[in-house]
Amino acid sequence: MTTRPDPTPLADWVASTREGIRDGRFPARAFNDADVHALEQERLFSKAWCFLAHESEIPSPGDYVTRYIANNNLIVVRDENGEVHANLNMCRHRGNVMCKAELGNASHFRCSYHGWTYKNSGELIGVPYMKEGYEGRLKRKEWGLVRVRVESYEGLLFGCLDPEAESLADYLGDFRFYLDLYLKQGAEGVEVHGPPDHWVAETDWKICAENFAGDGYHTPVAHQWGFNLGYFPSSGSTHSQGWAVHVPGKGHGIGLGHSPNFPPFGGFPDELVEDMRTSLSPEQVAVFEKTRTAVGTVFPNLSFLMQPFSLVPGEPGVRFVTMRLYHPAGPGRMEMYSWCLVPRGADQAYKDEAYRCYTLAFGQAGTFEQDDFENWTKVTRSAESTMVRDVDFPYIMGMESEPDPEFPGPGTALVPYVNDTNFRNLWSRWGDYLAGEA
Amino acid sequence: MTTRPDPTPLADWVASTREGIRDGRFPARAFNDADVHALEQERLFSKAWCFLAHESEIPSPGDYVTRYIANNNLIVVRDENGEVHANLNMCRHRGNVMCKAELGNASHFRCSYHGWTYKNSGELIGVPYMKEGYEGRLKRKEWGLVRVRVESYEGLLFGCLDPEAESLADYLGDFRFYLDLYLKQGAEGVEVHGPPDHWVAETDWKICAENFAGDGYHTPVAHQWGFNLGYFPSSGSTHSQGWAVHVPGKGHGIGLGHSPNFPPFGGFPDELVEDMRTSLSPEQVAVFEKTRTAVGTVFPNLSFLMQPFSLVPGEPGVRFVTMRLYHPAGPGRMEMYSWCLVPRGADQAYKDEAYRCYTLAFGQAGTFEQDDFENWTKVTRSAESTMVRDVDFPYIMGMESEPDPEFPGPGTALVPYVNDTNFRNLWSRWGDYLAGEA
Amino acid sequence: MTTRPDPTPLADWVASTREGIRDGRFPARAFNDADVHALEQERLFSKAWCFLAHESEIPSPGDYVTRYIANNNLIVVRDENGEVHANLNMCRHRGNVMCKAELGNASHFRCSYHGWTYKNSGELIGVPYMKEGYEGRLKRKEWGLVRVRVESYEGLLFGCLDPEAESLADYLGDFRFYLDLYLKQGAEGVEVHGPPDHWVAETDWKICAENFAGDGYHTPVAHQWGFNLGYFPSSGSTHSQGWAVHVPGKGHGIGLGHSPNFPPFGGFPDELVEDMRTSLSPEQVAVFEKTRTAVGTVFPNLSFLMQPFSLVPGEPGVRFVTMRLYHPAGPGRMEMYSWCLVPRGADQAYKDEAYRCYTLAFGQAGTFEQDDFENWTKVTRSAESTMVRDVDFPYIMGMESEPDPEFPGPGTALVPYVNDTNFRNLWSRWGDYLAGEA
Amino acid sequence: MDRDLVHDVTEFLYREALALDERRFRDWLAMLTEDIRYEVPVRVTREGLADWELSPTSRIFDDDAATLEVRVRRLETDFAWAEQPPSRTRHYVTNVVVDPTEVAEEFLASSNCFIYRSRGDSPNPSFYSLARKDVVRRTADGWRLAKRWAAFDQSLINAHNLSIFV
Amino acid sequence: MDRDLVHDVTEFLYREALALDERRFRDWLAMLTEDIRYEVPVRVTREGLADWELSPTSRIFDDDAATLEVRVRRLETDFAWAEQPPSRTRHYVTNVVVDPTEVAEEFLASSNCFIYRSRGDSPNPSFYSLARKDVVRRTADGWRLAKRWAAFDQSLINAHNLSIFV
Amino acid sequence: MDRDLVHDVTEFLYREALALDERRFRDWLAMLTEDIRYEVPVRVTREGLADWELSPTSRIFDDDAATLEVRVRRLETDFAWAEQPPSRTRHYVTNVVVDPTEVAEEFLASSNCFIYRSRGDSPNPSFYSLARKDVVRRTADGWRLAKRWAAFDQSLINAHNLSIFV
Ligand code: FES
Ligand code: FES
Ligand code: FES
Ligand SMILES: [Fe+3]
Ligand SMILES: [Fe+3]
Ligand SMILES: [Fe+3]
Repeated sequence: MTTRPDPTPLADWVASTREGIRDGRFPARAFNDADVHALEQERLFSKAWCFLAHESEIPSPGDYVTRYIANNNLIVVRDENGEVHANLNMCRHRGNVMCKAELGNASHFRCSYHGWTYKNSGELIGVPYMKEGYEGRLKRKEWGLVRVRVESYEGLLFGCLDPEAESLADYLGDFRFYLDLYLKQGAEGVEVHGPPDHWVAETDWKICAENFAGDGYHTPVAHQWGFNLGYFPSSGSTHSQGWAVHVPGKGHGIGLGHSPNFPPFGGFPDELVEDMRTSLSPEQVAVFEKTRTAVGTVFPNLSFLMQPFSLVPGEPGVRFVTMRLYHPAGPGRMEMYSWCLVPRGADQAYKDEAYRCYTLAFGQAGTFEQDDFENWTKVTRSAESTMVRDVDFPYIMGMESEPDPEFPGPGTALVPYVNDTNFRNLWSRWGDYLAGEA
Repeated sequence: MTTRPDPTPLADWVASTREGIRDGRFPARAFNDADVHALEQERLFSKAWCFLAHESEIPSPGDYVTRYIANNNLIVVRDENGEVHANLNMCRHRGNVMCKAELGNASHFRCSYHGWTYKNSGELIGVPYMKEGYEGRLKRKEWGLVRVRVESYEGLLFGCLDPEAESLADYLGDFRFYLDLYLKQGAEGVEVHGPPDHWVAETDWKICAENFAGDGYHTPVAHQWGFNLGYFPSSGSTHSQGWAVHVPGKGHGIGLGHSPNFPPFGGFPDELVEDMRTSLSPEQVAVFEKTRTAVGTVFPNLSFLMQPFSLVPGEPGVRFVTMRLYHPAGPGRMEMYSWCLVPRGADQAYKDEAYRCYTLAFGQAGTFEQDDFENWTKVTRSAESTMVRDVDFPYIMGMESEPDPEFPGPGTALVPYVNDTNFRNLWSRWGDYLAGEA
Repeated sequence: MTTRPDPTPLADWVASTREGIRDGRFPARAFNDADVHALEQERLFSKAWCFLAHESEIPSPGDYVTRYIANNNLIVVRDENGEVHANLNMCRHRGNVMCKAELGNASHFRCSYHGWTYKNSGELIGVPYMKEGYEGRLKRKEWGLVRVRVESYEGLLFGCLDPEAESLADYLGDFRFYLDLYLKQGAEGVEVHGPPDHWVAETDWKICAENFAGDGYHTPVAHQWGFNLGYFPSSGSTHSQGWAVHVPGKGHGIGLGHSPNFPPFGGFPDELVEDMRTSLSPEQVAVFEKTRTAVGTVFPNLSFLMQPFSLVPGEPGVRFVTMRLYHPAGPGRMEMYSWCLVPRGADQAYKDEAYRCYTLAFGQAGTFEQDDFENWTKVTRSAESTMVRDVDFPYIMGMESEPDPEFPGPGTALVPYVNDTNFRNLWSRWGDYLAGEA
Repeated sequence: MDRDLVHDVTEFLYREALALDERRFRDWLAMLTEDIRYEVPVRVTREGLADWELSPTSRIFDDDAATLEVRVRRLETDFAWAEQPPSRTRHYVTNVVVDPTEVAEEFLASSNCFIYRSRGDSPNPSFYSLARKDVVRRTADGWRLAKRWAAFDQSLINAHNLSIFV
Repeated sequence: MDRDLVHDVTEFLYREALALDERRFRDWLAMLTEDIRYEVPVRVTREGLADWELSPTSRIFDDDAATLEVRVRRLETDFAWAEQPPSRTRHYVTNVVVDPTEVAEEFLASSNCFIYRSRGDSPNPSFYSLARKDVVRRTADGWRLAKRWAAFDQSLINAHNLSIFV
Repeated sequence: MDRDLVHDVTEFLYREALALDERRFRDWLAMLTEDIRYEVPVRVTREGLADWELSPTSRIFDDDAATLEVRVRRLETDFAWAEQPPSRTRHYVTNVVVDPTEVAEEFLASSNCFIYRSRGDSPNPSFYSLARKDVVRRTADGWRLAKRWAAFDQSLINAHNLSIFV
């Protein structure tokens, strides 16, 4: 199929790129190239577990959202029995789009072209003129909506186009330990505060994924205005303190930033802290109580950030959590989905303040988000220059560091927080997929 | 030439697609794919007879319209002797566009760059500085506008880029019998009511061509509002009555819809009916007098629709005829030309009412057209999803039906009207061209 | 590297094209084709000397402008020692754009992402967390901005991506003799009147380059309104007088138009004329004093035009000089840079009048420029038609003419001024590059 | 023209546009006279000297009160797929100039109308530009639109359909 | 509504837009009331019959005087990279319609706002269309903006960031 | 400012735009003073702190009555190819704000001007956004334009030519 890019021309490039990653180099070209994009669609996003939605977005039977894997629009729906399905949003008769909304509730979907009707689970149940037209020869059960695998962890729903792929549990592996920081804020866990911000940017998804895999290095400069206005207790000099943790061979990674004399679980409401000390494991408590900023990426393109923030600089503030999906929408182009997760158990006032902090700092108009996307868009622009075809970037931080033996969590933890190690792990996993060896 | 797509990568796909058509399957991918589009430009539109204009658009010497075959802009002009020519709208000196209007009258075309001048027939007659510059060595007759073959049937002007192609008469074959319903409304035939609606849509031309090749199946649902407001005598249940007729091996097809106790030639003005009973053959009368709705496609991308319609639901109304060309303008993109044809012999009041019915129902703001293009655009969107690469649609209606032995017309007629047979014929001809076997 | 177009499919086309040029033919397709564009990026613009800026745009230390070669954004800057550098405008750490302005002054560039800091010369001098992050292992001198070769002639700064390319002096060769007409207006030479007009057009750069290589043929028709309003002393008939001069094997060419009883150096201020008679060589004086219009192209895409012009038709007017760069920005698309050069030595009133003449005649709103771009955009549109793939344009003017033996300048001079010889020379050099034989 | 009258006509056109953009189609019908003429001619690219560029015979819309009622009733059904989900339109009405007509209570209102239209989750909206020459009538119940005449500034229109009002 | 009042509110909105487009952000803050509410809801594509398309809980902007002050102070630093170089914005404010509220000195001002935004040397500007339902208050010092409520006419917004005010 | 004066200046600017969009260039010239200055500066992308972004020396248009007459006479010939076929322009003039100048009968009129331009059968129109700072003069024969100053909100302009007036 010619829309499947012939991998050959890129094979050499992929091989030398994987070699470079081992040596602490990564090619600029990867961040904006039509062939690389096509290969990612083919080899990565059609095989990896891709995030779809949070269960709190579709709590009741019939609730659905429409989301994408690669350029495939999927109906992510909870059926009448409470089971979640992801089906291609395309009628099997002539390909019309079944569901034209991004969010809603429906027991059935009826096609607006010739009227084929499906249960929300995807089963075909209605075909006009079955007798006159099809003389009864059309077998309904062969013509249901095209299904996609769905699995979940702690409310996170993922889909996978590859029937052979490993389970989500194996795919996430030890990174679940760190996801719990975001997802187990108290016994009741978390919920989305509302529908996500959703916007497009001329940015390569990988730049965002890398940045959120623990790029503490950019904060003092990219967000210098925040230090300037007094938003951060840490100064540029103390900023590097903390752990960079990655799960070898999986691609996942997280940065856990510390601050001088930061109170345990600082910024969480007290009652939640009590909860967490019980709902989390002792190892998780040991790691998380010291953590001021936690910024991590689930390979390939789902990220989380938790940090304390205040509406007015200098005040203690509250913890907000943002979850974001970097959906590739072409070479050097993406769609950003950005959610705010709040603790189900917290009172409404805390949730609302956390949300306002999120909107001021992140989301499309967020004062930190703004500068990140400006820089990321500029990186993307540079990466398409013909002169950068043979230019590599340096990824050597932490190459000679030993893991922290004291570290109580799983995976490999390095100090300082300012480190390239998570990124090498991220791109080497990416290289496995592009080489067809994942 | 590299702008000619190398057919090889698609060869297997074309072969399996042709096989599938025989078995009642057609691939979703065909409706939105860059390679398929390129192959259609190369193998189909550069070889088939493509509609250009109706003679009534250029009645007098010097009258011209500019139209396209593939992405070639052509001047379709009537010369001083009344002969119609189609010439590439490009100066042979340095390639400037000669004629920048879509419609007009000119005896000569003078280039705005260096002043080469051509007769409206395309002959080069004026070259500045022939002596000083060319020292008389430029041979005018070698540098006329590039010509395209033109042939016509009953006022329909077609062009063909292939000098070897069969004649238009052979190309249309028995379908001329059915075209007469639209073109021979009375002894004087038909004329365009005015210039066509012209708009762009992110729609694949084939979806429209198939729909107008007799997709009675979509009407009760796609145009359900019309039934809802009382626009149709037939109910959903009786709607399937009528014939689906195709010309085997040619690709052309038409749907002839009937309605319970529908008066012979209902909706035509009486004087026209008299005319038609004489101007049409007995077989044509036998077929057409029962026909309420006639919707057909001349392979590949010219369609016609005739039906009675009223400005206010429930009234008897009049017959209007729309002729439409689906001009491919890129993968999954087209330009729509939509004309209203009126009987030359009818009085102005009838023509004007027929035209107002056309604008209310069809044309860019037409209430039926609106929903068709919404559905078609959505089908096109679905077809580019990576997941549909190996997804086929069912085309099995009528696969086991016997032709109606009673049917008085040429070609193969099946009942019911709701049928896929015309579509299989349409796409198998399309397959012949893509395989280079037309 | 797959972003490097495989030359093979075009190899035959390039070969036959070069042969055609020798025989006085050039293919329409060259003026708008994705593959040809890709090959030009690869074989031509990555090897030829490309114009960057005029020295008067960056007179002082730290002054910079950002310009492009191919799609590479370059910082063209004068360092603290007065030396001019051209560096890729990309941070070596992660590829951020360093300098976001088109014009300015800076001693250093600090990256807005992680804070790497470079001297304006491109040297890396500041790396945050060098100790904590890089453990001192990053070698600054290996990570400076990517450099591009820069050489200049009489204030014209050129850049070249090819380290092996010949010197600029050799590249320009004898064409320097003719550049002096534009650049040595008086002992002090010329300066830009201000920043250039800068706009995009759906036009192939080659059409402009050819036109300015001496297309006297288009003037009477393309700019007929000017004759109509009495802007030109020459009539259409006398217009062809003058020389067409090219530098064989280099691609450069110029048209030197004469007018009946035109005063020597007519239109120049008297004091400048005195200057020029001394600052120019006797041969240059002999050639230039008769020249009314001088329009030339430095291969591949830098052009100059000098002519007398008046704000109101019929008045003597003054000489203005425009310099323009046709920057390819995709197949059939370009960015136009248009400067007005004025004699440094002239008084401000003369400079200002010359500039106003420039704006009325050329520049984006110029009354002559307007029509040129209209025609050029239309040529570009025609060139992408599938039917023109095998269509050649005639380039036979002057093919059998002998060079003018009396001509005092270097290169090959033909009469009349209306001639295709310069164009054949231009495209044969272009063919050398596309064949990899430059 | 009297400044108050210009002000009132302008406000009327703004409120009419608001009714359309808020999809209050019944309110909108109520702003029209019973003898409303609603016309949008087809444009054809012609040379500068041509006698017409707007077709004297072809229309995109050629409506009266009865057919506009049909269009609105259609939109009120659940089956107007072209507007499922609804288009998000914004009618930017500018350059309102008012002139008298031969009829005492009727005035010619010229305006520019830029329409922004976005659908579903597409990040690429459509833009339409129209010149409008309307006739507004002063009635006992206030201002009414007696004629809408609007011409697209395009001959090849970039809209897959026109399921909206201009 | 009183014509002079409509005129004055309209002029106020124009001068407010001018302050933004000329980047006089301090002047702009001075045009707001101390209890300003500045809200831009998140839009989600829903079916025609859905109870909401503008999210009741999600906001792109959810600001008050204190947070707007933070945004402006940020822009006043040399480190607001998102606006280096500054966006060139042009707020096309049209269709201003004024209606009374329950509060005597406060009025509801509905308007359309089309924003043109160009950055750096890109020839491709961004266009945003918003419906605005503002509340303006007449004070002793003149008109002030008491509430800005603006909704994008898009659910998937074509802006890499929103470092501007709407 | 006096509301009637603002109204009259606004109407004048609308009628001026209408003359341009209806290609009544002679009418348009008659709306200009004899000492008209018609200027469009070249914009260059600069950093936020730069002293200028609009070039002090470079102009796209730098016209007076005599050169504008030349431009119009050119358009009146049959050889102005750039406008064959004519551009379809629509000048959306919004946000008109009027302020006094030192000269009694002259007023500064600031406005936003969004220009829609479509040519031939292309479905892709061009859009230009300009800030205008005009000077209008009250004369015995009515309002006249004494100065047009307009700046494109782009440094790299997406127009193959500017054969239109802004
Ligand atoms: S496309 Fe859905 S029923 Fe035909
Ligand atoms: S391009 Fe037509 S005469 Fe030269
Ligand atoms: S990208 Fe420039 S410092 Fe990191
Ligand atoms: Fe950041
Ligand atoms: Fe239909
Ligand atoms: Fe020219």
